Amino acid sequence: MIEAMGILLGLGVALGGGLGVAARLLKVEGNPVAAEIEEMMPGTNCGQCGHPGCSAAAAALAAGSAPVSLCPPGGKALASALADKLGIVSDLSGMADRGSVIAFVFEDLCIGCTKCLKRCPTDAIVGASRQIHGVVDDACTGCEQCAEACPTGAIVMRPETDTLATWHWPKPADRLAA
Amino acid sequence: MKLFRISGGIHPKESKELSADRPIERLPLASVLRIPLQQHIGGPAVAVVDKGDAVKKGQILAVGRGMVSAPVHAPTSGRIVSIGRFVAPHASGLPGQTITMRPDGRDEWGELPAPIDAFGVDPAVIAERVAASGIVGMGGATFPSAVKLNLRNRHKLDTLVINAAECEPYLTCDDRLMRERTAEVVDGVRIMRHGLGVGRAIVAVEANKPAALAALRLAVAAGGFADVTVVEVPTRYPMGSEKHLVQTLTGQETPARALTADIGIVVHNVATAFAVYEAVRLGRPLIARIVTVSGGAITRPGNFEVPIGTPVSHLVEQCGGFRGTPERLLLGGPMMGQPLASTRASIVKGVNGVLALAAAEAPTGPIMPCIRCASCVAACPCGLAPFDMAARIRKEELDGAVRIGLLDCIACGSCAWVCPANIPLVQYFNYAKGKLTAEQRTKHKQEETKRLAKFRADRLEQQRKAKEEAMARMKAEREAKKRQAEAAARVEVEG
Amino acid sequence: MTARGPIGGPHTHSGASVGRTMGLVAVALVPATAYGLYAFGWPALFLFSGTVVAALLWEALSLKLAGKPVRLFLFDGSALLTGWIVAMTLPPWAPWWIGVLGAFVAIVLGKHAFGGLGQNVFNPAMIARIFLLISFPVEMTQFLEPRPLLSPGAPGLAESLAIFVFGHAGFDAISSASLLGTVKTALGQGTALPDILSNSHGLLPLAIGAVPGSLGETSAVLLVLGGLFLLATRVITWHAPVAMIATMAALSGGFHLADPARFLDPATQLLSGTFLFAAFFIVTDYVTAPATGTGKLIFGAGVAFLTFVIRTFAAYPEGIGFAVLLMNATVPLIDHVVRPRIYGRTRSGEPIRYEER
Amino acid sequence: MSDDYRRIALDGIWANNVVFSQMLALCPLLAVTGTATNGLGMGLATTAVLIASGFLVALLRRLIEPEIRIPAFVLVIAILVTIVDLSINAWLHDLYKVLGLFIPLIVTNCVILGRAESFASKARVLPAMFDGLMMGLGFTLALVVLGAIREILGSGTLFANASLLLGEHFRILETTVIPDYKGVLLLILPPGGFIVLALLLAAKRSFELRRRAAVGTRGGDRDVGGKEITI
Amino acid sequence: MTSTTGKPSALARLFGRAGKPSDDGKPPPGGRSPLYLAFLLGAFALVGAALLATGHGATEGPIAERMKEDLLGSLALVVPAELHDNDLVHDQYAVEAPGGEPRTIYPALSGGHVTAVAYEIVGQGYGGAIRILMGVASDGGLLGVRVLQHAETPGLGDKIEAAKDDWILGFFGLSFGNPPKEKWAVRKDGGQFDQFSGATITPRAVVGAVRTGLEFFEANRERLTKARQGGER
Repeated sequence: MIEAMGILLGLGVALGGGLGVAARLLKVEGNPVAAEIEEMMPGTNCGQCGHPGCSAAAAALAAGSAPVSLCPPGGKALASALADKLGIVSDLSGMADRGSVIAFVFEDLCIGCTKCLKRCPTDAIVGASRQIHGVVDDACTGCEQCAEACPTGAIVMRPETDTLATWHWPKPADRLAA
Repeated sequence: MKLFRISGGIHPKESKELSADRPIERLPLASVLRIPLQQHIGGPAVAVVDKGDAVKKGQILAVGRGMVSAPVHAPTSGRIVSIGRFVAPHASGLPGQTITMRPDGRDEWGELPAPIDAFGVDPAVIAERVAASGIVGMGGATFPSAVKLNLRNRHKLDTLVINAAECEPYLTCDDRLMRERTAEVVDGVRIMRHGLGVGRAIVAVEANKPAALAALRLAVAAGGFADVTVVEVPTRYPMGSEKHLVQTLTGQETPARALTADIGIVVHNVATAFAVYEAVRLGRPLIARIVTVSGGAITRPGNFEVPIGTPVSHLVEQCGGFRGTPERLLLGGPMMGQPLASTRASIVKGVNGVLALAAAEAPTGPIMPCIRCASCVAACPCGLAPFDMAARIRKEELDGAVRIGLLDCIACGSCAWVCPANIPLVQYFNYAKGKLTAEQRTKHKQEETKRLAKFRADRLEQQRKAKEEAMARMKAEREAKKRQAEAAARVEVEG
Repeated sequence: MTARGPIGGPHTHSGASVGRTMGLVAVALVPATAYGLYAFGWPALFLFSGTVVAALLWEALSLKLAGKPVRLFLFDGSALLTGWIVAMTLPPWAPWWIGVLGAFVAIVLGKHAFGGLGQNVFNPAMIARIFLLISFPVEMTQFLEPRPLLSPGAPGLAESLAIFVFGHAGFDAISSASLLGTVKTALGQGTALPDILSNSHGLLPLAIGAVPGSLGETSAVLLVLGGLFLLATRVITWHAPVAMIATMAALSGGFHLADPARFLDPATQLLSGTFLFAAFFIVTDYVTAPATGTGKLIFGAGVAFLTFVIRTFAAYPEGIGFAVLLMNATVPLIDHVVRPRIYGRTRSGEPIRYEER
Repeated sequence: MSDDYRRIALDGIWANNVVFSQMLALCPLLAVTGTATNGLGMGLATTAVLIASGFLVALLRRLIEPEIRIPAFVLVIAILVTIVDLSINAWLHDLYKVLGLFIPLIVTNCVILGRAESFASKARVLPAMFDGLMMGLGFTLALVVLGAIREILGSGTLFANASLLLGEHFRILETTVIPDYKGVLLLILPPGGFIVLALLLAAKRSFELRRRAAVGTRGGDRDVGGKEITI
Repeated sequence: MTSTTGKPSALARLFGRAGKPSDDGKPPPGGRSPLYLAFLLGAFALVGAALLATGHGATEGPIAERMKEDLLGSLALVVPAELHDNDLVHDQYAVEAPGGEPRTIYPALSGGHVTAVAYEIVGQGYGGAIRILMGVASDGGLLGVRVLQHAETPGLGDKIEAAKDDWILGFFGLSFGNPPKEKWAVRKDGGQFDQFSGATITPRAVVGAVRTGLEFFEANRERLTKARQGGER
């Protein structure tokens, strides 16, 4: 009996000590997932998610304190990619798949105030004071900062449409629509 | 000549008899011609004429932009009506930049470049003329031909292969061209051989075109051309695939992700050879091509020499219109041709056929689940497992599909043709390839965005710093001034 | 031209269809089935039709539950074939509920639980066979000597109906084990093989099918005939059957030479039990076999190997069902490892290299 | 507070059911559910261990350092199970004859470690025990349902030998559902367990999908912290 | 243990506290010292072992009691209670069986005379060993045969269980001579015992085992039936 108790005690001591040492030696600094998530974010620090920048949002995601659907510019595609990354089974069906949008300036309404220029995180709006502004489509991320800043409502977000260069074959309808 | 076997492949119903005996006809000009600026792979051409300009036949309308591009010429004389977006001859039916002209009916040639003494000049001169004439691969690939001729600069080449297999069912335009303009074709082949800087040319024709074979052989023998060999290759789809044709002729497989030029061979289409003949010998740019109009829903099938820019509707009208409602309307052959969104779209340089298929000719069976019969594996000329790739794509596992060879697929359609379940395999592959490209584009854009965002942040930071420095400097100056003033005052006091 | 967007190519088709393929397999099954129905009389006919009808009903029910178009799938021939093959593997005088339950297991558990046509990992008919064999060892191992239709000693219509509905009272009295079963039992008692075989049927009855056995599996000659028909019409390829027959012949031949008193000769191994039926109609099932020729060779050889091992060394006299199911489980692996060589690439997937020119 | 308990109860019995949602503890599940009685016995024994381990782990949670928590939990559970095993053998011997082989299996039953790790180690004593009770009842429910289906289809009886487990009063539970039944042998064997479990899972999924469709999908951000524990 | 330079030494990194405890009393981010953890887990183990020891002590007696009851229960099925007035388990002894292994014999005594013996035999069935308990009256007649443990195919071979089929009860009263020794085989092998539907191997194994059990009794009749004093070992 004493023998058995001794063996258990010994095992406990040895394993406890071993685990303590292992915990010290194999400690992982920081959270590698957060860095990987940050890679996936748009990187414009637009702030629409409510976090101060993409890196803070990534940290919140990694900690599980933010929903994967937090990033409007990333849209549904980013949300499902994040869900995959974090191993979360998430119902994104309610999330509108708005596709990608880009800003468009109504020339009639633009007064050339340059407010949008200053807000754009990617310098995608060109123009100067008292001149009608234009959007560089390729640089626009659809973050809507400019639309918010515009005092005359001259900026709207428009879905990016297919062109001959960007069109590709749609996926065949999942079999047997009948 | 010893031929080699290729694996896979199919024997679809040829249906060439509908138009094979119809000689090439010229049709009345359409009342309006719409000439897309992108008729080739590469950068679109840029218009050099304006709305309202009068142009002569053969006059340049738009110039190529970039290394891989091709110019566009006026198919006839007339007036430019507009330059703008118009429905493109493309499956999507989306609009593309198009020059619209109204022919004046006089069909007057403009000033043409002088003919070239084909065999007396440097090969570079021929390539230059081919480029200036706007010649692109006319088998459907539409790759600028001059770029391919210039491969001699970077690769060690030994053979020019002329692809006259015409393995697509229904199409007979190359067949008719070889039979009716044999001498010109052979001359074009020899010019290209010279332009490519190689010693021999092989013209490969499928066995189902005996008349064309005989005509070519006669012309070669009559001319005593030792540098041209006419070869009969077996009738088997997709014999016209460039890599498979080369393997049939030489036994050599082109390595994956490489060009046939890597094994010393360049392949050109036979219709391209004719265009090269016209450009070099007559100075005429590529402004018309032979098109087969066929299919069970066409009243009068035939082969026609069609000016580039002719609306499909005009062509169909001239053939007596549709017989019943066509089930499918296609540009090109039934295997790899593209569905046509609108008959208002025009004939362009790469269109070798207009098909209107009746319901009995098109696949209409219901799409069933895959039963893994592996017919597609046996039919695939590229050694792929199409059913597996499609299953992965269906589940959006695009990377998985790439791993098992999606990018090695030539979209020949053999797999879908044999599929007992009528699964649209090719569309799955096209979708996946397109989606991957789009993803690449998005990723590129995202990187670009990050760069821009960082650039802006740095700039703001710099501005802030500059401002601070300026403030500090101003402050220092102010203080210095103050000190000076004080010192001066002191001096004054002391003084 | 339609609102759904463009239709992708190719815009012509070979005309092959699932229904046509299934129809050809059914034609190939006809001779062996007809012989089985003749040899075992009315009860076999009742069992056969009962099983096939049950298979179709289960299929219709499953399709309805799964929300798939019933009409389209019900008549694609796959359920008919599955029911047909299940019936062929049953003891000919088994009662109705064996057939109905077998059809249920094959169609509902073996096929639709996996997602329906084309999705099942295991051969549905073999799942049904194994399920029944394990669940009802008595009913599933009672065979009888053929009693051809209208011959003296064959049961009449009314009596046959009674056998079909209630099972056969006093079945023990007339039942007889299959050859493999007899051999297994006798070997277990320590009797030498030649003594066992001396008072059993010869090879000729085995080939013709005049022996006790499952409804549709007894006539080797007719099964091979059906198989050759399938080969000729290119419904199946030669790989799996040839690999299976060759492996079994080689294995049993080797062992038989080493110890004729313990191991059956190759001819008996090939001709008895389900072997030839499986070689032409089971291992050639598209859904549950590998896609490439090499893969099919491995698959067929594996089935034969496992069959030999189970028949010879394990508890069950007939091992085909287990062998097929075990090899079915390896098919995804085989398909993953054995791929056709991609054009322009080496077997390992690297682009081909030519020496510097 | 009562809301919390309601949630724990719902989680344990239905929404986060050990078997039907978490897919844990399949080994004892398939081994013992040849009859409903065996399932009931195993379920009750597991419930007892779950409650006790919940109590102990919650009690000791401040003492147990994160580095050694897994061995500590295992130790607690192993000791509990061994004592239960010995006690049943000594004082409920007839039950031991039925379940004897399976009681030690409870040690390796991942549910117990799973609840210790994911719930009891973060909760106060009372909720932890309540969670143990509800998870245990959910597990018992699953075992009994599975056992009942396998028993009825496999041997035509229901709650055979219940008197051995629960005492003579419960002999009335023992029923012969289908007289003169041949029995579908495969269902009593482990493969039958897999088949019936799969069908039950399918039924639950289909029920939930239908209910969700009836309620209408709410879009959303409900995924926060919704990670399933998959030990 | 932290060295004075402010940078912890390697030893300190292993065994010391990695950092200062934070204000709220939670352990520092580096975790507890391995020595402390060793002590903690050791303490757990010790307490657990003590609990187990107590549990074992409390149940040891009752468990042994239950085991004996089980055995007695089985023995009662093959040796009727009216044939003996002794404790069969208590009076057990061993006799060498063919093959040299000891076989435990449970003698039934009535007034000091052996009225019957019970012992266990093993037959090789379809699914491995079949453990059988048999009781033999002193005149060589079978009092009862029961299967203790087997792994025969359920539904086929398990009809040898008394709970499933009456077959095993058919041995009652039989002996060598009734039927004659050469008839001790299943019908298929020319004997007089029924096999049941679909299975021959299992009944054959049981009949064969009982037969060897009777042979054992015959060979050792003298020793087995000699009167013994209770408690003789």
